[in-house]
Amino acid sequence: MLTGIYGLLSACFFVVLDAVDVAFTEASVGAGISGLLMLAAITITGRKEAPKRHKPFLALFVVLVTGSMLIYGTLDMPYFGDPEAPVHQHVAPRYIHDSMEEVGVPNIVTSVLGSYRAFDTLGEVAVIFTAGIGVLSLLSLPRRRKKIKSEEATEEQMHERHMVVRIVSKALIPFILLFALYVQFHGDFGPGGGFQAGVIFAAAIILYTMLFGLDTAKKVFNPALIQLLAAVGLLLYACVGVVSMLNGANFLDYNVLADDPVSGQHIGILLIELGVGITVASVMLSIFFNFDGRRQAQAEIQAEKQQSEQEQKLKGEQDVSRTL
Amino acid sequence: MNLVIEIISGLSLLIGCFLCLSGGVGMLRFPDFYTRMHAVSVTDTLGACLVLFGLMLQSPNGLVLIKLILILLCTLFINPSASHALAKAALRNGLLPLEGKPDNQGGNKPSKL
Amino acid sequence: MLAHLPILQVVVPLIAAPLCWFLNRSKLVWIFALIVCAVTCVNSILLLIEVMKSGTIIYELGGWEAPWGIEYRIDKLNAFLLLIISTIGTVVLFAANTSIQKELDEDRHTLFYSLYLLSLTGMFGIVATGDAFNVFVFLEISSLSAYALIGLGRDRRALWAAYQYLIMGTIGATFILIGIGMLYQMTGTLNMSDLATRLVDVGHTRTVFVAFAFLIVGICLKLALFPLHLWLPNAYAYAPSIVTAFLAATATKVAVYLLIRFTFTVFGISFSFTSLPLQSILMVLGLVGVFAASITAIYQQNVKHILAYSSIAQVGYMIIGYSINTSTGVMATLLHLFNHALMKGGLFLALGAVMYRIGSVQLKQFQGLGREMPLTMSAIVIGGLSLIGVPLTVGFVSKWYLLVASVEAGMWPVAVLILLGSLLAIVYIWRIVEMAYFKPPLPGREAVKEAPWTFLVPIWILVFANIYFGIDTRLSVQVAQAASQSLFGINP
Amino acid sequence: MLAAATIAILVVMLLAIIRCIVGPTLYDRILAFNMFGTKSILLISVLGFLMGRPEFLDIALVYALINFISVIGVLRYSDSAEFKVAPYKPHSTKEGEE
Amino acid sequence: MFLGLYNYWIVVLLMMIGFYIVIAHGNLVKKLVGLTIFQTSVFIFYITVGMVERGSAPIIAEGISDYSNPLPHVLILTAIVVGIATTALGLALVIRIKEAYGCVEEDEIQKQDQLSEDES
Repeated sequence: MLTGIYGLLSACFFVVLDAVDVAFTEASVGAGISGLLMLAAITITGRKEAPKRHKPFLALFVVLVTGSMLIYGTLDMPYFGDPEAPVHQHVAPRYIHDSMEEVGVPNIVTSVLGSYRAFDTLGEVAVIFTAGIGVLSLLSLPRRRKKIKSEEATEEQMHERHMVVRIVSKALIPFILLFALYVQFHGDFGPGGGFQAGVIFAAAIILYTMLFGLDTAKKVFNPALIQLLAAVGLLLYACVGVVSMLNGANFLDYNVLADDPVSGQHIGILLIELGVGITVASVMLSIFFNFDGRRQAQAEIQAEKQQSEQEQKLKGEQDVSRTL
Repeated sequence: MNLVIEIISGLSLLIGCFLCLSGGVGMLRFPDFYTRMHAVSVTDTLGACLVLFGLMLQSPNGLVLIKLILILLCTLFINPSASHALAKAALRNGLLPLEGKPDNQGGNKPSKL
Repeated sequence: MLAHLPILQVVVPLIAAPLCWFLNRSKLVWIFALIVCAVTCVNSILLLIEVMKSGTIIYELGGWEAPWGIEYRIDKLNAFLLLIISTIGTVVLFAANTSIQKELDEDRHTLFYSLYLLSLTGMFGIVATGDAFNVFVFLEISSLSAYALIGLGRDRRALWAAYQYLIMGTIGATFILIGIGMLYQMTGTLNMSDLATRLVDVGHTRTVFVAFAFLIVGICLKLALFPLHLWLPNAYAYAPSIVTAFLAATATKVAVYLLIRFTFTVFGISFSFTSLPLQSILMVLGLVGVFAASITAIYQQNVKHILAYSSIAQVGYMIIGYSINTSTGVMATLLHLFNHALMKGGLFLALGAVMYRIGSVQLKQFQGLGREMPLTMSAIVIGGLSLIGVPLTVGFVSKWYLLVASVEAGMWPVAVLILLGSLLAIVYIWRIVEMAYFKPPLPGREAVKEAPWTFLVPIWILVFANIYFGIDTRLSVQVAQAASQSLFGINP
Repeated sequence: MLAAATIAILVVMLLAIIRCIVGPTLYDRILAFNMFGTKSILLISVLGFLMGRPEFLDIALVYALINFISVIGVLRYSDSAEFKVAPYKPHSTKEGEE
Repeated sequence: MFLGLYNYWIVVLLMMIGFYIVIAHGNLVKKLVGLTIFQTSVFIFYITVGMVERGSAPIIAEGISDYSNPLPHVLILTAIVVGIATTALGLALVIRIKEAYGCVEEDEIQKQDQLSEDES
């Protein structure tokens, strides 16, 4: 079951060969966040799956039809890596040749993402925000009562068990956060940008959560504040657009943000990347918190159930269990 | 001087790769989890260090060098502690080492390979 | 500010969605969201006027010209759609506060409004944009929020329905993504009008053909066209009533719009209808959909299910009109878009009112409601009549044009089948009416009061619109005609 | 030299994947996964040099961190009850009989 | 002639594996895993399209004139985000389903639904 998740890893690999920025994202998302989320979900839902499945023929048929359609479609495609393909002739050359003068950012991906197609990115932030709200609306728990003592004890135990890891991570976490900031602000020049930085940031805090327990983490990073930050990030992005609109240009036209178009573009891209980073980090965190919160709540219920069951069992079957 | 650096870098890459390979083979061939772990974690760390060291010698500028050093540090930190945590978790959850004579192996079927 | 109308349409609800966080009181958020919706509604009216007056509006986002940046291209078709969506969004939202008091937990209210606004944003974005990839992004906004909204339903089956919708919807979206990718690969551009001009050269290639097929299948998944409709009934039945009313009235319409946009504007009529036997396939599917869904609807016990299946049938009608492939046919489709939004919005809202009072929409529970909730029930009756296509209601207008179009195109059998399909609608509507008016109240149930005014007002707005546009057809017909003619390149 | 290194690393990665799929216990899989991660870091760095664009190193760094986090994640969740069910015990049964 | 297309075929293969998992598997989590694979393979397809022979990563540097096409990268960045958002939401739904139905198998859920339908 778990191997399914690791399949993502190999998928990353194809990407690495082509595109730096995408590889970056895929590395942090595919291998990191989505794997963690799946793990958290699997712990709740259980690892077992039904052994058999009765009628895969229809599915197989659909898949075969779709697949052969696709193969059929590939026959007329331009060859892999062909520089004469229409893709490289029509729109892209302008990005490659002129973006340096027009936007002034060496990383072309960033300049396309942040300026030429900034509205797509706004949509992307909105998608993430939607997912955050959606998860929240599905999973958020009402304020919980104080935790049971025994649960806390096991958490405590957990720390003791992971002594080495904990110390290492303690040293690593600030470094990861710092690295996230580097990715955030270095996105103009190298691979990176708001999204990747946000994910890395969130990953660092998730690491913290995993080692020190959800409640400790919630004390440090207040969930309400995180949710607010998600909104702030999206607003920041949209407001950059509105400001440029108020300055008399079109929505998300950064040229008017400063006296000189290129520095205006710089300011604009910086701000929106910041917005992206904030939203992504906080949404990822709040999703993870909610997943983990559910898990904990379930674990508590189960623990209570088990306790009562065990008490009953213990009376009768003590010696039997020992021989086992 | 340049030649010396080239040779050293090539050598360390070579040794590193050899170590990695042996680790990989070990992971595949060793009978149970703990021996596999031993094979992997020991060779992995050293192999990675050597490869990175070899790359460092070839690095064109300072920033690349620094990044390589950072990666090296990361591996040095992370690999052993991850292995440690893994071994501990395995032990705690009732995975016992394979003990005793090799001829015991057949009956247990620890792995297909 | 007038020049910024196209973008304001999308950005206003987008900005408002996170702002909902900051107002933490349910009622306050409701008022805020209502104001926002009203603003978008006014905005869309202005846009429509502007478009009718001066033709297509082009808005370049970020100041980058078209194939490099993203542009918004508002022509008559989009403006019409924007108007439908924003109006329905506003009217339905009016009843939201009352409805979700009963159907949602207190702490979910803010989230609900946020999601609602985001969903609205997504639909506006899909409709307004002139960029193929942008369509995908906004499609995902609207569908993600729709999944979450459906998942909010109290019934546990809502979760399962939402999950099914999520899987189907994502497969659909991914298919669309594949299609867009192939188009991009063959032309090197993502802008719709640019695609249209550049596709002429590569139209014969197999890749474009496959891309077209994938786009159509993906859109049809979203559209809930007959064999791909399985996600729809449960999703509509178990979602909170407001969500059902909103989605039923808008979501499939947006998909129909996409279908029209891609086939007519991007691929061009000649390609779309010659490379594939699209016309006959869609025609058959539409007809089968009408009959299968109507017959299934007759056997349902849950009124929401009945109406959901009827929605699938109505989608069938729209597809029939579309696949006739004449200006009149497409006009009938557009009219039906508008009319169906009015009918289904009103009907599902009325069901929401019933849900509010009784807490269930099982057909059995409707017994004797005609006397207890006269206003709500008469609204259901009028809506139902409109669904059947009785003269003096909007349903008649669109069915009429549909018939005219099929007769014009010489498809007599189709016309007959459409009439037969309408007869089936009579049966399932009659079941509701019979229960409500000709059966005594269910024994053991407490007396039910009429729905609160927050429900009645929007319901009756929609019902009056149903009648008004059934009698005075000038406005809707004029706009639909202009839009469809511009698609066919006829200058009026 | 670099190309040879790349090939060697790819081979090791293949071995790791085999172990990942075969590996009888969860821990074997995690181990293989961890190793896979380390190797991919190396591969990315070497590839960066091979292609003359050492910008790739950032990704390697991310990978190193993410790899660690996911291993810890798996371990953390493996402590939960679900994963404790029927642990693979190579010897316990036999010795118990003896 | 087919050598130039092998990449696409691998992508198609991956796509179909993912697609098959989505429609044929009964386990809800697995369906989501399949969905992720499906989407990822589409991403790979886009990136493949943007690849230029002898091209380099699209970060402007001195001495390099051939860059691979940045536009697909941008699109895919966006699409990845969309993908993770979908996955997260799907997982949240699965968790709720598990709590409500006590299982995550398609057949089982449908059986339970049928039962409750019959009761009402």
